Amino acid sequence: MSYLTRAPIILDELLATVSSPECGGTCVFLGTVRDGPDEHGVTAIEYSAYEEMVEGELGRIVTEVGERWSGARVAVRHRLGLIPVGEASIAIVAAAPHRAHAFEACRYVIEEVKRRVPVWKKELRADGSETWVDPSGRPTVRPSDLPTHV
Amino acid sequence: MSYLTRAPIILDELLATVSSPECGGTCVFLGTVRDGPDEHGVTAIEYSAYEEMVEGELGRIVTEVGERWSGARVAVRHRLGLIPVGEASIAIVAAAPHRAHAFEACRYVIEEVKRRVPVWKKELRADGSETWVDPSGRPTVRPSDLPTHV
Amino acid sequence: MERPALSGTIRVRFFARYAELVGRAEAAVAVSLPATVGDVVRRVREQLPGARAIPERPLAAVNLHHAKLDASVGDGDEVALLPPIAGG
Amino acid sequence: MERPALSGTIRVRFFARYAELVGRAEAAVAVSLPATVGDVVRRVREQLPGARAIPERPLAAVNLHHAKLDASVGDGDEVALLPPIAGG
Repeated sequence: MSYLTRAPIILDELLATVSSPECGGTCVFLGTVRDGPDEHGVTAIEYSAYEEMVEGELGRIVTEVGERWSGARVAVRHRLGLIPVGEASIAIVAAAPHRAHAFEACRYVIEEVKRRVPVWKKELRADGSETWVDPSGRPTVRPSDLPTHV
Repeated sequence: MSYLTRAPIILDELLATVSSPECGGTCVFLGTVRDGPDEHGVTAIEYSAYEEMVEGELGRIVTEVGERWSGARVAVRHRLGLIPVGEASIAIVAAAPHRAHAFEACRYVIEEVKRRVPVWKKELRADGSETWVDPSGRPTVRPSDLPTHV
Repeated sequence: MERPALSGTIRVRFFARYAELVGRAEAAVAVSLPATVGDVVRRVREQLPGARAIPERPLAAVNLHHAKLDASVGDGDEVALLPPIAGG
Repeated sequence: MERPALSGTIRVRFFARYAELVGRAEAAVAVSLPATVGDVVRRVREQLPGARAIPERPLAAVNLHHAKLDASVGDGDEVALLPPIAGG
């Protein structure tokens, strides 16, 4: 199944894919399109991606979760296209026998997504202006931090 | 609104209560009834509570979240009664402008629930046996760790 | 001159396994004042059948707040004896 | 005796703001081999209109994996130039 979708993300579908009688704790992260004080009238965000690489990179991240937290089960969905304020652009679901692992695995996935997964967003404003988001000021990826192409 | 319910928890209702255009990150914790290797054939758990104190204690925890993480919004629902394996006994939803705060606030609530909120569970097994769960071996609450009655 | 000893009535509530041990969900217990939560626990363990199986130092609450055993209680207070918490 | 210089064709892909700057989503670029990602970036910036606005050291991927600028590339490889990542 693809990690990408252009339709609204249905959280219950993701929850169903990770649920298991052995997992007592499930942690979910939802990233939603924001119109906060830093966003100045954003009405929607247009998400685009290097889609083939997103699939590969998210697959690697999911594999890493399985290696680091034995018994953890994780599902991820990233939405692309035009997403209105308030709707989710990403949902991550991590279930584990114990809650600490569920939190850690879920947090790991979103941090790695922000660091490694090639998705871009353009903010659209009510006044018709558009801005590519460059998360400068926040820690951004550097090639030297990433696994080297062999 | 009460923090307690005897009906299945509907996550979308909780998400709706915390959603806000200023909150870009939402973290959810779901605790579900487990039948793992340590549980030996549990079919359901009967949850009971000191209900008036649960309401007060959860209200205090929600207030503490607002004091510690400015701008965070949190919703909690604990289910009581007979809950079958796989269904949620608790749902916590924490939304915040930035994701680190959403994770921290959500984790804070579940840890405080485990420490302070007077709820008990009796495991029911396929063979008809019943056991009150005593989370010994895990850190349990001691009166000296808790706020003193004035 | 000695003042006459005051006494008070405490509403004691039992939950989960403790309610099963004493076979009831609540009791009214008379104590001499001043009194502490610990005094109430001692009276409960002496007076109520089955209550010996409750620990000498259980988790307790007074009027819906967690309380230590040396917390004072007065007439009309509600003292709850709480088995190990297992919520979530 | 010198061996004849080998050359290879690299498929270069552009995304988001970089695709807007060069006005296209991909290009075929010829390089002398051996070559690195950095060599490909230099050829792109020299040859394609608008590509000067791409940084000299952009984030890059080779065949769907993140790669440093000194990673080697060969004939038929896909090199992607990635603006600052902003997913999630």
